[in-house]
Amino acid sequence: MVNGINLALQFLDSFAFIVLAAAGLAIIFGIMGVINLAHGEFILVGAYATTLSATKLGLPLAAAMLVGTLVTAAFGVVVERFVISGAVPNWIGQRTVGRDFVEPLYDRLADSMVATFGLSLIMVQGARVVFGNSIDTVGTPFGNIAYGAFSYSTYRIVLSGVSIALLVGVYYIFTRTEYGMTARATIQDEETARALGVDTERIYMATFAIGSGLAGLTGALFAPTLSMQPTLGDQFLVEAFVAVVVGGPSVVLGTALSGGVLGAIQAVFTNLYGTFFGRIALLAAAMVALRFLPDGITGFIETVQSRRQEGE
Amino acid sequence: MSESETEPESRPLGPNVRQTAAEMATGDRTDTLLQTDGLVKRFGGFTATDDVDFGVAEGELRCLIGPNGAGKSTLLKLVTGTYEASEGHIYYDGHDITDLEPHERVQRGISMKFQVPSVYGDLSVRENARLPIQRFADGAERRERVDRAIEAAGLTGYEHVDASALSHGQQQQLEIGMAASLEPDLLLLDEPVAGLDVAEREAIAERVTRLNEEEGIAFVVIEHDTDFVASIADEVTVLHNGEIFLEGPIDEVKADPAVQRIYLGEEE
Amino acid sequence: MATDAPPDGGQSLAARVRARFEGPNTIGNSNGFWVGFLVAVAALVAFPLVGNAEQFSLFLVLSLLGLSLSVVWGYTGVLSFGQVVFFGLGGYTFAVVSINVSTPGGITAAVLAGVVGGGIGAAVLGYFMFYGGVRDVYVTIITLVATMVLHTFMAQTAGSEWTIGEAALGGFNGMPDIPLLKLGVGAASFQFMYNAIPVWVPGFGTVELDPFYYLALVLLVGTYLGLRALVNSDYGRAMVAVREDEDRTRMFGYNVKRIKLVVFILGGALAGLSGVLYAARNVFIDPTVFTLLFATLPVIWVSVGGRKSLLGAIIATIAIEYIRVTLGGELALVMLGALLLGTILFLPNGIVPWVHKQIRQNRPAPADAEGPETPDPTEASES
Amino acid sequence: MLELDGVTAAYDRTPILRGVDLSVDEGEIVGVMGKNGVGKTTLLKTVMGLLEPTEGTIRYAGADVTSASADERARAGIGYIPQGRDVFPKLTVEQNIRMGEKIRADSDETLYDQIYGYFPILDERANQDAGTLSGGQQQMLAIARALVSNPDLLLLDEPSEGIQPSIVGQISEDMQAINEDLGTTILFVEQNLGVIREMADRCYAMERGEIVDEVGPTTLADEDAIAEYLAV
Amino acid sequence: SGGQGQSGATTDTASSADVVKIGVLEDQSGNFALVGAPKHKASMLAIEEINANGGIDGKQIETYATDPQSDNQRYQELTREMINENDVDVLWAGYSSATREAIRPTIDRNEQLYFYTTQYEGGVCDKYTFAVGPTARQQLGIVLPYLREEFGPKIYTIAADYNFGQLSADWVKVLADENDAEVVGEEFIPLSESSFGSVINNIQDADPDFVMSMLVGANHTAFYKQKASAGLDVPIGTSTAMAQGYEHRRLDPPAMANIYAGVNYMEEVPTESNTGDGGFVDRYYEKYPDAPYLNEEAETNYFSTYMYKKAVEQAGTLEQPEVIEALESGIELGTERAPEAPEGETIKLDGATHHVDHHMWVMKADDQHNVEAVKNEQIPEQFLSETVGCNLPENPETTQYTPVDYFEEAE
Ligand SMILES: Nc1ncnc2c1ncn2[C@@H]1O[C@H](COP(=O)(O)OP(=O)(O)OP(=O)(O)O)[C@@H](O)[C@H]1O
Ligand SMILES: Nc1ncnc2c1ncn2[C@@H]1O[C@H](COP(=O)(O)OP(=O)(O)OP(=O)(O)O)[C@@H](O)[C@H]1O
Ligand SMILES: NC(N)=O
Ligand SMILES: [Mg+2]
Ligand SMILES: [Mg+2]
Repeated sequence: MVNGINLALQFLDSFAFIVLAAAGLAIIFGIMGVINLAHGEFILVGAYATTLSATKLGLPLAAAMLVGTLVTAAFGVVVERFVISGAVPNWIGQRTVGRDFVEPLYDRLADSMVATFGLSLIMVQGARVVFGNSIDTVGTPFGNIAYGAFSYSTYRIVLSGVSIALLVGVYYIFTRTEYGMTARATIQDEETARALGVDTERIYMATFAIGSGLAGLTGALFAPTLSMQPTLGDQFLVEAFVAVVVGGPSVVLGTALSGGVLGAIQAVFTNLYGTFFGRIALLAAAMVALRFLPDGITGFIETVQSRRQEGE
Repeated sequence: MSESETEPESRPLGPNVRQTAAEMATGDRTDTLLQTDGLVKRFGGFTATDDVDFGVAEGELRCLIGPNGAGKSTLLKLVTGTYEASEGHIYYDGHDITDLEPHERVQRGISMKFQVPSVYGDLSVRENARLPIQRFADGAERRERVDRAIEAAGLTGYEHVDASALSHGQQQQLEIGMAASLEPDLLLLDEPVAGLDVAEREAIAERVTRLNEEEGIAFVVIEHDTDFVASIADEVTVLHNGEIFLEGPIDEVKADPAVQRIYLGEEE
Repeated sequence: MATDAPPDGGQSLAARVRARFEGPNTIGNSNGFWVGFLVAVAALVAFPLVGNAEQFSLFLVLSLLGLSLSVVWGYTGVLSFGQVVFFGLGGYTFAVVSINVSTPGGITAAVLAGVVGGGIGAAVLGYFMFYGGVRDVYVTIITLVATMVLHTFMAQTAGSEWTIGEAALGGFNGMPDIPLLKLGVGAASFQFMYNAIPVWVPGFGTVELDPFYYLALVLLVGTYLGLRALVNSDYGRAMVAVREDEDRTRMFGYNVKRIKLVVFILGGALAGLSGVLYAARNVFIDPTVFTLLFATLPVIWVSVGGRKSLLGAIIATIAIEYIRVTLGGELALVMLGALLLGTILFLPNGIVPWVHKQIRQNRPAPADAEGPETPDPTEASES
Repeated sequence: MLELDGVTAAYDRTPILRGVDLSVDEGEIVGVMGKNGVGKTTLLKTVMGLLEPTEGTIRYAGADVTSASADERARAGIGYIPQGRDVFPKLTVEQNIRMGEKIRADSDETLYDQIYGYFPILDERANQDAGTLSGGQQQMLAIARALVSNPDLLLLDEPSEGIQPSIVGQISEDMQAINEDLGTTILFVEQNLGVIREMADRCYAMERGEIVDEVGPTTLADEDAIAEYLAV
Repeated sequence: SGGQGQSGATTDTASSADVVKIGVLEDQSGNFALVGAPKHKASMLAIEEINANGGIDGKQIETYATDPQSDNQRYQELTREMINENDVDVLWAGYSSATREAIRPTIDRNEQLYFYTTQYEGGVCDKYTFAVGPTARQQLGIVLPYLREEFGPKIYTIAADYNFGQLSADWVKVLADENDAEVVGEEFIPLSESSFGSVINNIQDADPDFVMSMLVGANHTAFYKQKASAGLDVPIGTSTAMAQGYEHRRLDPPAMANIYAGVNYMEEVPTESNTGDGGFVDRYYEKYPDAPYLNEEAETNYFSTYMYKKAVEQAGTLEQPEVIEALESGIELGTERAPEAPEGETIKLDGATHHVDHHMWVMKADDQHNVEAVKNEQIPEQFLSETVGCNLPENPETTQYTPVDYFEEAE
């Protein structure tokens, strides 16, 4: 039986999950052209750092989440310096044999995929070796709200609010701030950006840190609702890529829209036919969307806008 | 964009309209090779070409000039099928080709060199040159044609060099050579000499003239270098604000005060 | 294939045949390469005398999957995450048909059905994508999602309603009752699985040789040579042109969509063949073949070996899978990860192209006379 | 203002510049001419810091900048207009221009009016993605973007390429005006004879990675002599 | 199979008769590491104890153990290696049923003695496989009747959407029928799902007296946290939670409050041989002080190693056909022979079906996650023995049977 409130909450739940899964990836893949197969493991870092600071250091949950986000951002900087931009190996190379060892992975989709796949193997097994097969979890805050025969976790409603706020924030940063414009310019044409006085190294580092930090925040936010195991990142990966790509060229807006569309489809099908059909419908919808909107949702919107203008 | 006030409201069928749509539709052949009929291309709210009737006769060499942003490249891309027309029709060799795929248009004899050179950088000059030819020639004939194409582009000795290592001018030459080696009936060149030095410009002018005169290939050439235009073409079409502004012999067009004002500059 | 007549009638047949397999699209066009190639094939033939051929046959089978991605991605520029879809379709089709008709003739037909199944799967998905104008990373994601759909779907086919004839799809637990691979018809058939043949080999005495290993080896070498011929043919050059620049290739009159579709179907059929052999070898197939990990592996093999190198795909598949199967200990996955990371960072074009470059750079000048640069062997096959 | 001493530069291992000596005084407009592929663009890239010299020194405004990065040089006042319209295709026209403005804190509004005065089309198309501009419009945008940073030394790589004749003439006038009004020093590469003659105070001729000649004002006045150099 | 070393893997013991070669393939990394690692450890504990006490029939055990990394392809290759290269006399391998099915063709083809020790859906009637973990019918068979008594007849089933979950759900229906209860709703959840908002709503909507949960894996663990934070407090019976993945230790209370697990064993099972001084738990943590938990499957690995020892000693040979025959004669372990059967009382291997008559428990977690036993009894394997009529000594087959073919309710 379909109940309106259930459906709405289910939609918010799916929407938040998709958007939060995709947020960090939208930056790292959508803006920097790096297919980060270790995206799930960045989320893992955030989730573990949050959980451990709450359970071991006794930090309040909000503070622990902040720690989780920052730790992941810092980790992202390290990955960026050592692997993605190759700055550290190249620094060593310049000083030892007088040449660069590696080429940056920016905009090299497949190569970045292999490198980050390797990284993800290292991170998952590394987490296992260091922390064991699981760590103790923190409880979910805020209790629940009840309506009629039903009740719902308040925290999951809060999550959807956070996901919307996050989208707005990221959208603002990348389209309205000077940093955002510079970052986009740097990715489009690094050489010219440098000739215009942009310290592109710093931009890359900052952008990767933001993307990683967002993945960390996702981990932090979901830590209270999931079980803490080294493979926990896996569950986010497919939704993340699908959402970002279905979104199309304007990554942030696109992620919001695909989160909305795919979330709605999943919610309706889950409510009507159960979880299995919800999931299949989500995947099928993604394929159809990509086929009929070859430039993603935002590409489609641009086309519609120009058609409308033509009509005027 | 503001409309030019000197623009005649209704244009009589100019010399460039080779054939009416009706003639085209009934397949009555004249010597007209290409004819566009009321071609419109809009990008969003912006109209890049506006109701253009542009024609080229068999074996003709016509240059297309006009201010930056006039719609020249857009017009040629509509002809090749790179862009879909918003309105209007394109007739080629007596057939409506408006809805054909780009490769089908090429197979019918239209070939184009784009404004930005884009040879296959990772392939050698010879592999580049072979690609268009292998579609229709085999064995000894193919070898011979490839050799000739390379020689005509002045690239003998560079056969095994990666195309990305060629100079700008050499890449332009290679591109023209590849487009010409399809033995098209109509060859479209978008700014073939931009960025080339004087010697290379002359070489290309000579090449275009020879292909036109000896092989009977019809050309549409976009170029801002009016000296170059004068050296190859008799007839030019001036495009302005997406519309045909003027057509005629190069000397007359150059002397036209309106063209001087919008395009050439007063002092020329 | 190049249909042109040989450039000069004086050339020997051998040279003409060889010319079909050579060209700028493959690494290794020198005499030295072919000698090395024959030595390598001979070594693989002799390998069961000294090594674990039963295990090695897995790597040979998976190499076909690697090759399928190499043509589709390395040579045509279509980065497919869905080769395992066709691999799995091949394996499942083989399983379903062979369980239903488990006579040698039926099993032989099942092999063909598996290959065709992979090809049809690719035809459907490829038509859906390429003729719909889907390009670049969108293709990658659609194929990835197709993999996930199949995984989610196949995992829940445990019930008896998911039975095709005699064959239960078996859900997550897979299909265990696949008959042993017998090819031929009736009495004129031969069993390739669990049918070690005693052979007397000088110096080794009587040894039991695994026919499946040799079947896989023959198919792999044949496929490799066939693909070499393909990529060095006119069609192969058109494929490479599509990879380098789709729009431009259209402007030379090539039907780019069709080229992509044809290659995609070929890749699907090859992946299907690989899947058939995989299912036949393990006498088992399950939805693990549709997992994200399994879908990622072909991309890893081909990247590490060298995207534009068929040989690279084979070598890297064998090497990485060998490491994956044999590396043990707590840090095995860490080491594998570090290896992949290091390889792609330091040898971004892949191992085989790197080795090729080293050999070319270090070879003394005179030896180059036989080398790939001078007289370009493609001349001989002009193509 | 700018001094190159024995500068050698290479892509990978192939040397393109072989011991270039060149100097530009403050307030000068200096041209570089030569056939395709002799290394003119490479020279400008090396001055800008996009390519590190393997030998030789580059001095700018009295300081050795040989190993300074491009962004440092940009902030020190070198502006660059690359050949082949390297605009940011997915940024709007306005954002492209603002990228130029970022370099220096002291850019002022009047500069904008002046620049839009030169290229009114850019004002009209402020919100269009730069990648969808016509070839010539992109070239104008690249010029405008360099100008807003009000550089002390402006490097121009074939500014007239693909520009309609009337604007070509206008560009040389504008450059001279900028040179006079703002004291901007200019080093430019050109194929267009008219532009060279009109703009340059003096000119270097390049061949195969080397400066082979320096042409003074008198020779510049002689059309045939210049044609000779360009067609060497 | 290949040319090397496989000749007579099942009979060739002459050269190695002075040692017993045991192969152990249990996951220590990958998806199943959490539940597989205790299995590996328990096997090692049993082997160490046996060796310390003079080995099997005087022969020391030589152990071959590799980490299959939860990867079925690795499992297949390692199984071949165990059989063909290492020539093991007996093999323990695999957590999931999918893994068991992936290697079973190789096991059967090589006539390899094989112990599968995970609790599973049941129905495997295989001459070479000893599925000694409890079956779904045994686990559900203790907990479902208990909950029916305590809370009422309306059941809502949630289960992982794969073989184990679907078959377990079928068993819920069969047992509901036998116990005068009714399944009012049923939902299957893909293994990749970790959001349970709608599942929770659906349960609330159906308003059952209790829920039967056969959720599996790390993603599904999130259900317990989410139902707690949503305020869903209906009693939940389960065959999968707590005993395998010790959720009551890992999750913050009260996620597991009011959950009843039907199990043959968990660390908290209050038998003398288990929690008593020097019992199983003590010995385990003495060897592995940092181990997080001693789970259900670990105990099965442990006692089945002793069962194997007993069978070899009874057969007087390592020859696998003879050892299988000895096992089929009905090996028994019991409390009187502690430490071998920590789950309690006598447990007996049923020779006809290669399954075990387990001592089953209902273990309840409270809102502090303290676990107490609320019910226990001996439950035999019933499906193969009573319904199907599997009799392996007489009819050596290699089939897996499913309840749908025998019970109308399961359809
Ligand atoms: N994709 C597009 N979206 C929006 N506007 C476009 C697009 N492509 C072209 N335009 C606009 O259409 C007009 C015509 O462009 P076109 O490239 O045809 O000019 P052109 O005559 O070739 O100019 P040039 O001489 O500078 O190359 C320009 O104003 C350009 O900004
Ligand atoms: N990125 C690069 N890698 C390798 N070689 C290059 C690269 N860029 C240019 N070259 C080579 O360096 C040489 C000089 O190139 P450059 O672009 O400086 O010439 P140019 O004088 O500016 O020519 P043009 O007038 O055609 O612009 C050419 O032979 C060119 O092939
Ligand atoms: N046996 C199981 N849980 O798959
Ligand atoms: Mg143009
Ligand atoms: Mg240049």
